[in-house]
Amino acid sequence: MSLWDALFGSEGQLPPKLSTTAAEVDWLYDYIYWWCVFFFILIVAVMAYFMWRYRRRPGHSAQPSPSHHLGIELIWSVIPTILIIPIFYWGFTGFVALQQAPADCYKIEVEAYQWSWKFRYPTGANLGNKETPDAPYFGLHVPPGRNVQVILSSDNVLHSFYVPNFRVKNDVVPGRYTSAWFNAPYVDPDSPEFENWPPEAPTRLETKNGIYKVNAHRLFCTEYCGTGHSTMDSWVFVHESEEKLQQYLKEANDLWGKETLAEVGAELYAKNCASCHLKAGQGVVAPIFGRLSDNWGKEITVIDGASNQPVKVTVGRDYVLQSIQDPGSQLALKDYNDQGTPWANNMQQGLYPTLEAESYKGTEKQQFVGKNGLDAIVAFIESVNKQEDK
Amino acid sequence: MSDDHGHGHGDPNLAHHWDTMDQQVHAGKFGMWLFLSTEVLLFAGLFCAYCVYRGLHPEVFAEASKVLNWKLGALNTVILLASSFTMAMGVRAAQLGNKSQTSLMLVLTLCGAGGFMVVKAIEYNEKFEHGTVWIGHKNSITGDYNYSPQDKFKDVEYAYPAEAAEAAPDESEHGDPKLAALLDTTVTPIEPKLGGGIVQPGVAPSGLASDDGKRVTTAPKLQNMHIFFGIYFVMTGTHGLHVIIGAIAIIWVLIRNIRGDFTPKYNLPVDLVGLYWHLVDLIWIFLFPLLYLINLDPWN
Amino acid sequence: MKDNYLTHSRGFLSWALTLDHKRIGLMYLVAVLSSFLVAGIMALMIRAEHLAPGADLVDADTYNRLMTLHGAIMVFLFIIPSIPGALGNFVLPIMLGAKDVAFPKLNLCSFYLWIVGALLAVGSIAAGGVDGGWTFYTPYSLQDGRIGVIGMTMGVFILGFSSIFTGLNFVVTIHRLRPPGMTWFRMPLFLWGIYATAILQILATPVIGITMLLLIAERVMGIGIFDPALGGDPVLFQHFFWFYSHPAVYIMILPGLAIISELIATFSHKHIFGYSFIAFSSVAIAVFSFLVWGHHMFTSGMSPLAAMIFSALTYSVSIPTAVKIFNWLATMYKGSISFQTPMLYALAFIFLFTIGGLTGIFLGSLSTDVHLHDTYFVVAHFHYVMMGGTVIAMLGGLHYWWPKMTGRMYSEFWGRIGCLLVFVGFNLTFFSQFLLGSLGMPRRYHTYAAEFQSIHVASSIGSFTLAAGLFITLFYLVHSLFRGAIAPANPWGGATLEWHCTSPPPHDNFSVAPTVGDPYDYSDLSYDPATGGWVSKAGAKA
Amino acid sequence: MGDHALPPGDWKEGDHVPHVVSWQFLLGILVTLLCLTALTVIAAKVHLGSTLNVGVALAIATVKATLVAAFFMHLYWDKPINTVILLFSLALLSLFLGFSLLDGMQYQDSVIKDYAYRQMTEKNYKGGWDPAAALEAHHHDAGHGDDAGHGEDATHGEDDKVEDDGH
Repeated sequence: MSLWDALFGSEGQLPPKLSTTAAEVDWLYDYIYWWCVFFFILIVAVMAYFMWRYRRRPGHSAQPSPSHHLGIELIWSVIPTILIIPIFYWGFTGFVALQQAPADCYKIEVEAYQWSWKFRYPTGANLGNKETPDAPYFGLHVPPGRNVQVILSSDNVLHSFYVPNFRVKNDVVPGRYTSAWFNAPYVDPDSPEFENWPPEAPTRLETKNGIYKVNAHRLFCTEYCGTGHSTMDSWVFVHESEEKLQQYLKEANDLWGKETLAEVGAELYAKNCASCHLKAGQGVVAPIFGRLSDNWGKEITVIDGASNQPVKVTVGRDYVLQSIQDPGSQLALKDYNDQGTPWANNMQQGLYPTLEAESYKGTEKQQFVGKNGLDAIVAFIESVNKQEDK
Repeated sequence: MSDDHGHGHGDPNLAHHWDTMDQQVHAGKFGMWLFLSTEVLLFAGLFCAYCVYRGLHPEVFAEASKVLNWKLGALNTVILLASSFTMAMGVRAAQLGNKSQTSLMLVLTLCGAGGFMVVKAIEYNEKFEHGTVWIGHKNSITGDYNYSPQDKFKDVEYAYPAEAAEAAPDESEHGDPKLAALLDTTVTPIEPKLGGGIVQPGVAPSGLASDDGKRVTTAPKLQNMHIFFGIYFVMTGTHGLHVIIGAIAIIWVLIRNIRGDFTPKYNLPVDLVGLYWHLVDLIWIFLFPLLYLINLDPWN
Repeated sequence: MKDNYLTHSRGFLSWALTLDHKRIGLMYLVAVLSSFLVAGIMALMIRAEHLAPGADLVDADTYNRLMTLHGAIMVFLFIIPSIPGALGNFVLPIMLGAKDVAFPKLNLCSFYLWIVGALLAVGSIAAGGVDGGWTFYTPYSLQDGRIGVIGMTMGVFILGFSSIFTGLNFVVTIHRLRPPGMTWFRMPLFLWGIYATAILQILATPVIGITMLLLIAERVMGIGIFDPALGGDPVLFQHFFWFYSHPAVYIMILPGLAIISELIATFSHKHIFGYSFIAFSSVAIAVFSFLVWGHHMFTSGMSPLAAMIFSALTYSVSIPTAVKIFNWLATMYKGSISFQTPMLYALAFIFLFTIGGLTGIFLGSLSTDVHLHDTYFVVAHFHYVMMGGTVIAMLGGLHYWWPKMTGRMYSEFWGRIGCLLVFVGFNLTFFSQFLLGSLGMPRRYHTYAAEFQSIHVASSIGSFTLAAGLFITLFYLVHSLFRGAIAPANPWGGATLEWHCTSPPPHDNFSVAPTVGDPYDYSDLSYDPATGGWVSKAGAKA
Repeated sequence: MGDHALPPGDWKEGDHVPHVVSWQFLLGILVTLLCLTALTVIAAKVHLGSTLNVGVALAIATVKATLVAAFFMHLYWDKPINTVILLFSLALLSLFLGFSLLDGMQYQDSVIKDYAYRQMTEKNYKGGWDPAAALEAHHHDAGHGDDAGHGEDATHGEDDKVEDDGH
């Protein structure tokens, strides 16, 4: 890129457009750019002409001219107004396209810390943002040509997820989930888009089991987050094929002989939970978890512990995590009606809160299992039915 | 442009850049109203925070406001309204040049300010004793919260169900009927609102009710209860600060009045301090129903 | 020399306790220019650090504090009080034909509040410094170990009241102290601009006050309103902050626009074009500025519904701004334009502010803003508006009223050299930052990726040129105090009332009540080579 | 509405002639205000549904505030510009409130409900136990130690308990 190129709009001023939504953004950028160039040249040229033509000199004095003209004033008020309307409209439609992820996205959870990123994949792989001797697997890996949604959450302060090549940015707000989506192609490293690619961007990742060809895009944090703000960057790796991505993640996800997070969860369940919580059946002393597996992804009605009102929740990671850690916050109505089990009897006598002594939060179990372990257990609960279906 | 108005500049209270006292008085009032508008917008932030969090957590506001004593709030409303009246009377007396009546009215207004703060202090004290205060910030050295969930919230137990069982037996000792009602394990009637496909409307779900149809549980599990108290303390605290500033201003005009500074022609400071004091009253008029009257017990 | 406001009384206390708006304006001028110097040196350190990608000059924490203090001092201590506090205080009552502002004691109080606020804000450096940017976004500003935030926010709270008192004074003065004949539509446009600014100062500033109080309460007590760890909402803080801080942008730029209207008309020696449109556009900008704060938050997790509303409203501000630029050009048409230093600054203003305004369209448009937000593009945009706009206008105004304030003429030659260096240096510094931003360089970065280095170096070189221009300006202005030629009453041929009184003005501004006419009627003035100033033809004949 | 008699003194042109209100009138306003205070308490005791209750309370408060502003604060007799200022500040208040509320309500479905709860109650939530690390100890399988990027061995001492619990 040269400075000369930079005069001609998005091609020279913006990084390569390597997502499906980038082209539309660039088009609007160019549209605005050329109107701005037009008005800037108009204003400066008129100003320069007047400066020369009406410069103060002997024999020249100010000539009478009207001090106001309603018609002209209205014209130069109305014309910019008209020009602005389509810019707003296209900006808005483009924004909606950037905000609303398509339904079939490959979802990756991105957690922001001070000052690192953590990328959690559907396979259970859990990668950091930088390569270190201890962590040879790192970065945000995505399949080519597929809609990818990143679910953003923050550990404690604001961050922002920004990939310039995709024209994607969203703040990561503590206490909330935000998201961004993109669909990036895999581009051959010999193609012209790679002309100005940063030299340190890897084009291939070598691991002990294989070589992966990738496009590496810079990922930045753009919301100030403290000392390490400027070092909180990473790479987005677009693999050449989805198979290679899965292979890479499988390598990265090597959980000491386990294939998936769900298997890790099964192990944890057997050690920590199975003595009380069964999948189904009578005679249990604590809630069964089979219903969760049965209804995974569906809406059920629960009593909200805060308001004592029935509310609808979707059975999923959030609900299960919350129920494990704060059993009283959302009570599944069906559990009350499990006639005959010791658990339900206790419930009906109003004794369930006393069971909190036995529950998860604040107990030793919490110390062992931790956040990542909980995720494994959740994955296990989710997977139970799928395994049986097979 | 000015010195030909001899009578204007004869008055030592008329500053040199004004032509007439009328001009000066109107400018003073105009400036005061501009200042009052900044006060309104200062409180706008607090009202905004109030509205947002009440919109987000209506149940928290409904429950937590029961801890406030509406009778004390109403008493304070009466005190402030009365002091506003005495302030208006004070301004009237100053306009009429009745120096002793002005002093009397200003002293009465000061008594109102003092009474208000005393009642406020009683209320605050009660809250601190029961720990119904804001959550407190994490101590950077020990990692504990200044008002830790375990200690300060044990009486009310809104946000922390784990401690509910331990906290529940304590509440009778504190003897606050409002708290007791909030924590009551036996008397809260079931709201026959449970709907959905699982429970028939109007029928208590079997697991939620004991035989006598009363709710059996420990405490209502309200997260974020502390936000109400955070907002309560910030709103009433900022307002209380304005009461104190107003009282200081009243003392200032009282001294000037005793010194004999004011005449029927020049009593602008009394008027301006009066305006400020009425604004303090005006804000309380909104704070009272918004904080105290959210969820009163109906007539028995 | 005749008795004037400078020589009227002597001694330290005659300045420290003065109620004369001219002296307060002069004290404000020294104060704000000192903070400009301090924050400017910080900016130079930042630019020096960016000569290379790594951490070379300062470490990350120091950089972050420099960046934060540069922003906070420039915004709260310099730009917001600069034109109203310094030039406005000096000029406004004279332009209006009044003897003083409505509440002189309040005016002095405003100045001392500025001092207290400044001490608190700068004192926060001693308390461990402040980082996180001038926006104090939660929950970062609430994290452990940032005691400096409390001092800084307290300082901002107090500075807010300083600003409110200035604005309140100006509004009352303009409403109540207009002499007979000075109707609303005979007021110079500078007064219209200051009036619109003052309304913003009064109505927007209290919200930053309560925001800062709530932030302190959150930081000290933990009330759970802004801190998500306590159930609060960090996006709500951003609403609070920008409800003030967007209007604050117009508190900063409106007085600049107002000065330019004066300069263009005076140096074109021609009646301003479209007086009422310029006047009403100032008021329109003030009103619209309250409706657009959300455009700082398009990517911050705000809802798309609110984003759409704020984007649409944002464009409403661009129209009155465009109207002003077109009206200035029309004023130059068929004029007789002299290119003294103030006019050079005014022309530079039109050039720079046009760029600043037009690049705002990229940021107001939602989908392009997603890419550009929080990059150097935003940094470049607001520097073009704040520095290329307000500071250039302030320099123009300072040169314009310098003879009136000090009674001395500065060196016209060095004035033009300084202006040229500032103009070239400024463009090099900040135009390259547009490119950095659009290429994806995030702001507030201590270190950066190597591919951005060449542009960063260009920007740094530009900043050193800019600094050279500003230092030259400082030196010849100070020099003129001692060696400058004695200034005539009306060196430029201005028709507003301040040029009717002597330079420097007498203590009471006007010994004889001024006759108020059209402030842009230059037909009566002619150049008098004997005094080097302009005199009234009618007066000369008499 | 108030007596309009001039206060004593010799009044000249340019003096500020105040508007004096009779004490009976002021007392009447006070009584009205007290009645309205009682009314607002009574209204709060009647449960009309929370929205209607808030509406009634705010309506009564607005009436009270109007009385105070108009008569105690003399707005009724003052120059209209002062009323304009007050109304303008109220308009801005509602603008601020309206937009913040509009936005704040919109994104609530994305809020992580137990985030604050976790932050406040679980000091060990972060950097806690890691399945990979614990499994490593559990299987005593040293051959897979290279994925320790997120490992923390602080809890290794607890691993024995895992086994004890299990058996």
